[in-house]
Amino acid sequence: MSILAYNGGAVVAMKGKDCVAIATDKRYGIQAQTISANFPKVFQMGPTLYVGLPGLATDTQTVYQRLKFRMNLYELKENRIMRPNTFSAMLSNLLYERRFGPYFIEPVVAGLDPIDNKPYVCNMDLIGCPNEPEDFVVSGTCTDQLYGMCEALWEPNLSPDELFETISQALVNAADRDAISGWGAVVYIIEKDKITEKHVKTRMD
Amino acid sequence: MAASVVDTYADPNMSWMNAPHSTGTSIMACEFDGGVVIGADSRTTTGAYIANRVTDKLTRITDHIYCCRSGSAADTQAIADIVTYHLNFHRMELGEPPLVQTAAAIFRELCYNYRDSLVAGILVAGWDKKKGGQIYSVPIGGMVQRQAVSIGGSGSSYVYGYVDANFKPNMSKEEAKKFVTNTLTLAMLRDGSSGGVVRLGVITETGVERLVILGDQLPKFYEG
Amino acid sequence: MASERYSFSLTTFSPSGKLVQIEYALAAVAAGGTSVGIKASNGVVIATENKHKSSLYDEHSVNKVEMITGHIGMVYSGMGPDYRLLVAQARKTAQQYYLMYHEPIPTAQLVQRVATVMQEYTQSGGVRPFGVSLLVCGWDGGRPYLFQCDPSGAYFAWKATAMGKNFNNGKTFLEKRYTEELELDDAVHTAILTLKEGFEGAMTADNIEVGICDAAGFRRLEPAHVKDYLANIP
Amino acid sequence: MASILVPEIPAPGFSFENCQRNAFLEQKGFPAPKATKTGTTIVGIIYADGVILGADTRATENTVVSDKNCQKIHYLAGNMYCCGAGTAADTEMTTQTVASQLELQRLHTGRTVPVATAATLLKRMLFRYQGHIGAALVLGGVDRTGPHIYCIYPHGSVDKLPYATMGSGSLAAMAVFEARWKPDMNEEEGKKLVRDAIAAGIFNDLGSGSNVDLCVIRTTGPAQYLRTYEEANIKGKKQGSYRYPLGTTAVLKQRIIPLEVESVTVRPVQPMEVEASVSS
Repeated sequence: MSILAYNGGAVVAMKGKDCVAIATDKRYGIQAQTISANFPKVFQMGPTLYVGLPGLATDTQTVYQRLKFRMNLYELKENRIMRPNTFSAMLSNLLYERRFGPYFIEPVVAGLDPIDNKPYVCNMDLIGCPNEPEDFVVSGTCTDQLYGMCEALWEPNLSPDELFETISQALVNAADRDAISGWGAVVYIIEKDKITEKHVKTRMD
Repeated sequence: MAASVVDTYADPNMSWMNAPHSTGTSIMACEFDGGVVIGADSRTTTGAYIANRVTDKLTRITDHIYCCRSGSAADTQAIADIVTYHLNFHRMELGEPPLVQTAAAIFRELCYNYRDSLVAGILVAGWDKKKGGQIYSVPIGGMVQRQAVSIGGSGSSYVYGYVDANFKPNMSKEEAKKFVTNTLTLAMLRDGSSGGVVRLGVITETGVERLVILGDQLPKFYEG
Repeated sequence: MASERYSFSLTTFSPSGKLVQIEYALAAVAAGGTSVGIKASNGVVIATENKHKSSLYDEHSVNKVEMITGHIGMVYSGMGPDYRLLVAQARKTAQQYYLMYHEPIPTAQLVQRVATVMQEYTQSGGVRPFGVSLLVCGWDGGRPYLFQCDPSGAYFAWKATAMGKNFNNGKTFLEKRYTEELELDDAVHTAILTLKEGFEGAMTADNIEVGICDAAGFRRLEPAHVKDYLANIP
Repeated sequence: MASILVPEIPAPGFSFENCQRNAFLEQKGFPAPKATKTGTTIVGIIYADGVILGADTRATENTVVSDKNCQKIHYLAGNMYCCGAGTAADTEMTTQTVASQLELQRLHTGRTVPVATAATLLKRMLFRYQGHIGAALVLGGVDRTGPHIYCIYPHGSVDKLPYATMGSGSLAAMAVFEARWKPDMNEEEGKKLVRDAIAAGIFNDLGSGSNVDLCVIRTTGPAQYLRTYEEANIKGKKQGSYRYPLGTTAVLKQRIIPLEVESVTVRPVQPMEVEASVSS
C-alpha cells in the first residue's frame, strides 16, 4: 500500500471567473479505521491564498508549519504579501530539498494574485514538481475519480456560485467511491473581496 | 559502453537506475615500429537500444596520449576528464609533454581507489620520448600492465586467438593498421553489443592521425 | 567566520565609542573616484569617473559600473578589488533569490543582503571592513530605486547623491539641480554635470562610465552613447 | 541544533532528515511513492542556421496523465535551451540550477557562454549524484563555434551528435530522424522534421502525448520559443453541459470572511542612523 494512502483524504482546486475554489474532505483515519471527521488539510496562508496538503497526516502538519515559518520570514523581511506563484516556488523548493527523503504529501495551491487578482491553481508531486494548468488540480487518495469528475464538470468562466456547485459535486461524488475519503467536506470560494467557507453535507460511511 | 537512458512506458520505474552497466564494446591498441595504433567500434547501447551509433571511444588526454574507453560511459568520461586535467597541470609544471606511464599511473590510481563504484576498462596508449610507443591496460579493479598489444571490452573475448596468432613485434604502420582493423571487424561481427564503424588513431612522434573506416569499407570475412 | 579560536575582530571600539576602522574605511571611500546616482521619474542613472593614470592604459577593459541582475546595477567609490567581491556576492544573492521564489529580487532586498555582508566584515575576526561605498540602482514594481551602501553596513535610499572625492560639492550641486519631475535623459545629463564639478582634466567618453536602469532593465552605456551626452555639455 | 521551538533556517543543499524514517516505513511495507515522470519524447537537431529542439507536453504519474500541457523545453541562457525527460522535478530543478550558474558565468565573463560549458556543468552535476537525479537531457544551443546538440544521460555521460532523441518516445522519433535527417536542412524542413519526430512519439508512445513544443535557436539573432507549435490532439467540443443548478449541494453551515481592501504597501527602507557615516 502506498504511504500516501495511509491516512486518506482528498483535495481539489478549480479556477472560475475572477475566483478560485479549493475543497477538501474532513476525514482522518489510520488505514481503514476512521479517527476523526474534522481534520484540517487545507490551510489559509494569506488573505486570498490557500494550500491543501493531502497525504501522510504527520507530514501535512510538519509541512504546514515549515511553510508558515518560511512565509512569515519572507513577509516580515520584505514587508509585502506573498503572491501565489511565489508561494508555489517556495513550496516546490521546500519539497525538493528533501528529494532523497521526501515528505509524503502532494500539495495543492489555490489563490488570487494580490496584485492583479488573477486566479491561480497549482499542484505538485511529493518532490515538488509544479503543474500550473488553466482549469483544475486534484490530489489525494481518489485522484482517479476526481480527474473523471472534473474533466466532465468543469467549464471555463464559472461564477463563484456555479463554481461552488461544480467543485462540491466533483469532490463529494469522487469521495463516495473512495473508502478512505469523505466524512464531511469544506469548500472555500476565494473572491477578491471575500472568502466563503461552506461545510458540505456528505455521506458519513 | 553503457549509457543508461529513457524509461519506457512498460517500465515506468527508474529503469536506468537498475539497468546494468553493460560493457558492450570492442577496443584495441597495438604497438608498431614508431608508435601505436588504437582502435574502437562506435556503438553505445542502452539495453537493446543503440543510443549512439557513431560514438568516439578514443579520447584525447594529451597530444600524444589517448585512451580507449570501455565500461560505463559516464564513469569513463569522468575519469578521462580528470586525468586530462591532471596531465595538463603536470605538463605546465614539467615544461614538456608527460609520459604515457604517468597517464597510466593516474588512470590506475583513480580506477583502483574508486574500484567499488566504477565500471571502467581502459587502454592507455601513446608515444613519449623516453620509451616510444606504449600501451598500458587498466582493467576493472585498477591494476596496470604494459602490453605490446591489448584488446578490451565485451567483443575482445571473441578475438584473443586471432590476436595471438597474428601479432608480430615491430610491424610497419600499415601492417598494424590492417591488423587492428581486421581484429575489430571480427569482434564486431561476433559481438552483438559492438558494431558501427571502426575508428582508428595512429600515434607517433608527430602526433595523432585519426581515421574512420565505414561499415561498407570494412574487410570481408567468412559470414556463412 | 571566526572559526579560528583566537581571531579577534580588528574593528573594536575606541574609548569614545567610535569604530575607527570604519572611519578609515570611509576615508578610503572619500579618496576614491567620484560616483553619482540620480533617480528620475522614469528611471535611474548611476555614473562614475574612471580616470587612468597613464595614457597607455587600455580603456573599457575593466568596468566600474556592473550589472547585478537584469534590473539592478551597481557602482562604487573606493577600492576596486574590494568591490569585485561584493559584485560577485550580490550576483549570487540575486540568483539564489530567483531560484527560491521565481521572481526577480527586489532592489531593497538585494541592498539589505549586500549590506549584511558588509556589516559582517566589521564584526568578524581576521578580516577588515570593505574600503568601498556602493551605489545600487534598480527598477521594480514599476518604479526606480537608488541606494547607497557604506562600509559600516548602513544603507540609505536617495533621490540623488554623490560619493567619493568631492562628494560634498557634488551633493550641494545636486541639491540645487534636482527636481522630482526629472526625466531619465535629463538625469543622465545632470549626473555627468555633477561629475564635472571638480573633475580634473578633460572629461571624455573614455574616462567616465554611465549606467541606466528603467522598465527595460539595466544597461551600461556604450562610450559612443556617452559621447552624445557629452556633446551637449558646455 | 537549534531550539526545539524554533525551526532552523534551511541550510543549502539536500536534506536527508527523513531518510531514516522513510526507510523504516519501507521496511514496514510502505514503499516510497513514485514521483511524476515525463514519459516524454524530446529531440534536437542541427540544421543550416542553428539548432531546433522539440518536445511533447505530457507528464504522467504511473498511468495517469498528471499534466496535459507541461513545458519540457527549459531555458538555460539566451543562446541555449534544454529538453528534459525522466523525473519531472529533477529535470526542472537541474536546469534551473544550471541556468543560474550560466547567468553568473555570463555576467562574470561578459560574453556569451559556450554550449560546452552548460554540457559540462550538467554532466558534472548528474555524475556527482550517480544517476539518483533522474534527468535525461537534450541540450541545444549556438555559440561562436557554431550550433551544438548534446545528449546527457542521468549517470552523467554525454554524446555530442547532429541529431538526438530521448525519453520513452525516443525510438519512434529516432526512426523519423534516421530516415529523413540530412545535413544543412533549411529552417522550414528542419521544423517539419522535428514536428514529425515529436508527432511520432505522441502517437506511437503511450508515455508521450498532447502538443508539440518547438524552440528554434539561430546562429544569427535570438532564440524563438514556439510554445504549442502544434496542437497534435484537439479535445472535442463538449456538446452538452453537466452544470448543476444552484442549490444542488446541501450546505451544513457557511461563513463569509470579508476582505478589507487589501492594498500592498511597499515601505521604502528608511535611512539608518549610524554615527560614522559619510552622509551624516
